[in-house]
Amino acid sequence: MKVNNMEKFVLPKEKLSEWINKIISTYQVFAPVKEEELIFFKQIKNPSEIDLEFVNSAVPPKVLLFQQTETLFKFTNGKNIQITPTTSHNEKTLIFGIRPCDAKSFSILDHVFKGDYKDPYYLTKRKNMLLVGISCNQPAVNCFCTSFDDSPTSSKHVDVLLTDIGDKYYVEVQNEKGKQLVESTKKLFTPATEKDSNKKKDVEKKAFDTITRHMNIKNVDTLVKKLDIIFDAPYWKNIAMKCLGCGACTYLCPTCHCFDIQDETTLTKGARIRIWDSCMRPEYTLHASGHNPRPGRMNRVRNRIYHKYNYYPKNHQVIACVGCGRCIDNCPVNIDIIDVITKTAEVKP
Amino acid sequence: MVNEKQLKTEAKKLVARDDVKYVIGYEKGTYGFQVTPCFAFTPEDTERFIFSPLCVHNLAVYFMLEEKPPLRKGEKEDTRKIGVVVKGCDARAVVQILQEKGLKRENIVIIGVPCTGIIDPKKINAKFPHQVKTVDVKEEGNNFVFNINGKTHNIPKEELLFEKCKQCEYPTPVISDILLGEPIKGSKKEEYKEIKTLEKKALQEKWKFWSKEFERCIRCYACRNACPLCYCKECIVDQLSPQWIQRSVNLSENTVWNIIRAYHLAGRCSGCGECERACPMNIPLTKLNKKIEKDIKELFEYIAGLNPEEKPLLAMFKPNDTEETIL
Amino acid sequence: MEKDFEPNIIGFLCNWCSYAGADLAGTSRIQYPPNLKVIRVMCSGRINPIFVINALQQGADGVLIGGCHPGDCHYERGNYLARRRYAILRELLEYIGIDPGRVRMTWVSASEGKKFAEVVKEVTDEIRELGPIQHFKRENTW
Amino acid sequence: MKDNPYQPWLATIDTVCEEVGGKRAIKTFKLVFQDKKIKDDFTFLPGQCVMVSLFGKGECFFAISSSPTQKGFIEVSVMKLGKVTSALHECEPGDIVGVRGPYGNHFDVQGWKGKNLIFIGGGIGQAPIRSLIKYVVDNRKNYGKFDILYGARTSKDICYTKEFVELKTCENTNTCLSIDVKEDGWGEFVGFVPDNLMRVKPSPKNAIAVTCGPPIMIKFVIQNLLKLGFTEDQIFTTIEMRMKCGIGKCGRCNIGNLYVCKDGPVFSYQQLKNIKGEQ
Repeated sequence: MKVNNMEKFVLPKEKLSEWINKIISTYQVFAPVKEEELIFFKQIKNPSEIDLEFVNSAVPPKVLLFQQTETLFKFTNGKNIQITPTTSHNEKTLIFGIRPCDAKSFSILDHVFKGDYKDPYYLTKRKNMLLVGISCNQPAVNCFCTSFDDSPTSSKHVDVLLTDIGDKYYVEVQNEKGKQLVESTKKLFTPATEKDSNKKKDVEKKAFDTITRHMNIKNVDTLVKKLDIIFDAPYWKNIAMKCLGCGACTYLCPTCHCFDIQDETTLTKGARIRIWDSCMRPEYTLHASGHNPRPGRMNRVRNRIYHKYNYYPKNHQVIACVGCGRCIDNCPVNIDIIDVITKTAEVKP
Repeated sequence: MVNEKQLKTEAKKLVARDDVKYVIGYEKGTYGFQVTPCFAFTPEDTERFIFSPLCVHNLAVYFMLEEKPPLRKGEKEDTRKIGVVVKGCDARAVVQILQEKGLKRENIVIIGVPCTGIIDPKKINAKFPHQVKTVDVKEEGNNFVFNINGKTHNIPKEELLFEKCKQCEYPTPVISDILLGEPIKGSKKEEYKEIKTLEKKALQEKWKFWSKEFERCIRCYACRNACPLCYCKECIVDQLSPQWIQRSVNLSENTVWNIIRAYHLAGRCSGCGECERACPMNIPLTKLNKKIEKDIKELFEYIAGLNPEEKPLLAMFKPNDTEETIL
Repeated sequence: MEKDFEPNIIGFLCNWCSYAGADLAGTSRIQYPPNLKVIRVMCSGRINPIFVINALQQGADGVLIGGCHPGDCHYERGNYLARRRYAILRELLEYIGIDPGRVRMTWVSASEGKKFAEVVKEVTDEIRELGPIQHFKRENTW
Repeated sequence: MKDNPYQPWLATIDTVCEEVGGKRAIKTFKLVFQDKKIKDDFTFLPGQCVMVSLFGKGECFFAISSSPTQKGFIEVSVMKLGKVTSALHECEPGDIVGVRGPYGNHFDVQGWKGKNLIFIGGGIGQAPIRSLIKYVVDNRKNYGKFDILYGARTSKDICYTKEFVELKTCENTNTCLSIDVKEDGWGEFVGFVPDNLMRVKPSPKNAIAVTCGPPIMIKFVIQNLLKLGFTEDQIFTTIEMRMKCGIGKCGRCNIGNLYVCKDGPVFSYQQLKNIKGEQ
């Protein structure tokens, strides 16, 4: 799928609405919309609804692929049970304005939902989804995507990336899917000049410099090994003392994928639904017998961090963190993952 | 504001005591205007203690989070006390827990801090959005003084204070073993202005307002966990049989969750506002809690969290309670 | 509003007074609207607010709580406690935007069959006027 | 494999056998798939598990307790504990449940050919071992000596009583039962399973030990096996966890980076010792 010669264009800012209007006619478009000072990815009908003055959306866009409540199938209740599968989502969708870090989270989640057993709900949506990203010109205080060799203006995980370079957008087409999208509205775009690409480089450099917080990861393997050694260190207990176990970090994490499955019924019908769950709750692992393999907050906090920085790299060779900073922003007691991981360097087993 | 030196000395003395397990206070956070809870197990740990108008957390919640793993053979229960630094509103939460017998008085030591108002993190972060280095704040008269990157900023208190602090009636802890500094007499009056405005709106307007708020709820239950008074062994949302509140996240279930959460705090909520601060979706939960607080004040002349000997509001009655709406 | 809307009302009636009152209304052949679906509870103090909210959520257009007159509670204080809870719940629901007429409470003793019928009629009429509940009804969209 | 791994096949409860009564009752359910093709094609190996769902109540992960050599049905043994299992205990023959699977890994019945096998079970933990025993007994000529140890709290708590009686007549097989507390009329060992193991003293030579039961029992059985000279890779156990998806996605059954539903439930002691994680 990769197009070797990545094509670059520019799109004048005043033509953005026109372009989006064209896209809306063929795709269900989800874009950042402001609501009560927070940004959400919502389906839009009109380009004027879009608000690009944001860093991170309140809820990560994973919600569009891995919905908070998903009906797995329906059944009739009672003696004669019949299962009706839910109709699959075949609508063509497009996320406009996704940040490079959130787009990366999709690539990370793919590992889980592909795997040995293919998850049809996630994968059909993923297959029919185009990602038009927007570079992060002004990363926020807790952004640290650069700690994972990534860039706030990276086009690696999107199909098309726009970068605001003043009066126009610098458009990078990442793959065949993106090429088709741009091709169909070619009139609006003009090929980028060298001046434009230099401007993009300036934007990238500026964005890099804005990111002042860094997680100290020299090498993924070293970190994995280090975490293996300090698994039993009292360090984790000290961190977890503060934790309220509220689960906001997991719900807002773009790579957290844990879920619960429940049956909901009325007298005659029912459905099996899948809802987000959080490993920060004691009920999450509680056995019916009363035994709990992760009984303390320490176990749960450690599991969350290890899942991202140890287990995930072991299984899929990638750290399950994109550096969006949502968990840091939203932790009510300032458990700061940058701090937690950076300090592990000094922890003794 | 409190003398930090005195706080450290008192905390140090406290931790050094044999019958005290640890003391919970505040320390500097990892960035910007963050302050974070600090657990002091040794006298040296108390060196990190601070107290500033940035200390938002209600530390009383940690009493209820104390984990008691099952005792091993021959092991004795650790009955040592836990010390905690509390502000006015936090102290009322402690009183309320004591009133409900969720805690034993002899198991806790309270360091009371007369509070002159706390800065709303949302407001200060909006003012200085890209502040990485931790910042010190001082209080001078009616201003907060920040020293940011060598520049001094004087900002009027009114601009930054939590709404709850502007109407705080109990700035001095109503309960404490050690009170730092001079008690402050509560001079403000809670007038429930916002609540009254909303009350006066038409039913449809109100529902429009709340349904928009509740629709956003992602049911992370951060509100529940941040609340020192939400300490049920099994929360109603976790209950499976009967499952009163379904797990689906939609307006119906979200509304019920929010109503029930607020209702479970009826006559108990001390108004510390931790639920609203923890909410990542900015749902104005204090508007719900304060409404109930106002009602019980009017209907039953009751204020939560003032007297540990009193009976909880909903566990007692007066023969002449209101009958206005009963058929 | 639909013209011939008939409301669904759930009645939580206490075993010792209101339920007996309803019984008396029946045996005395006093006519009252059939919209009330009765759930017998041992005491009005047993009624957890979630019962009321859940009833509204599952499609009831209104809820009627029946208890013994103050001072007559079989368990001495159950109805007093219920009275407090009800007062707060009613205020809270109104604050959320739900017409307080949908949740009512009444004292009916075992001998007040007539009063029971009157209350049911009054409540039914009022809720019929309000129309079907449109707030947080469980939709089960699946 | 189906397109949708979350959607179960329908199966009918054929028979219900009450193994143990009381508060924590155990019943064995024989399930027959409604779809003939699935009924014929469903294959698994001892140690594997299935997700059994009771529509409207939820799903539970159970080890299959029947043997792959028995065709046309599967059996699961269920202890009454939580919401789903309690509801399952109310079920009668003819009721419909959902089944999806088989999930997880299995005992290496191919690799163990020619070896002596020691089975150590306790309580409901016998379920996966029962599947294995049935399988190896049906392929008796491929394996060496069997030592079967099983313990329960009282004689009334013993599962599969009849089958143990039959096993006693099986050739080259040593079946030893035990109960925890002394009882009148009990002719066999009284004491905990690990103690019974030290009494029987099976030889580690060319042997594989399989154990399953309450965590505390497993812990001491493994200690005693090591004392008897078994090496870490000769000891196998199965692990249970709370599960929701069964296919390694929902995230709750991990021990370190391994998911019990997908990478387990059978682990060698050597593996378990080396994973960093909570069990």
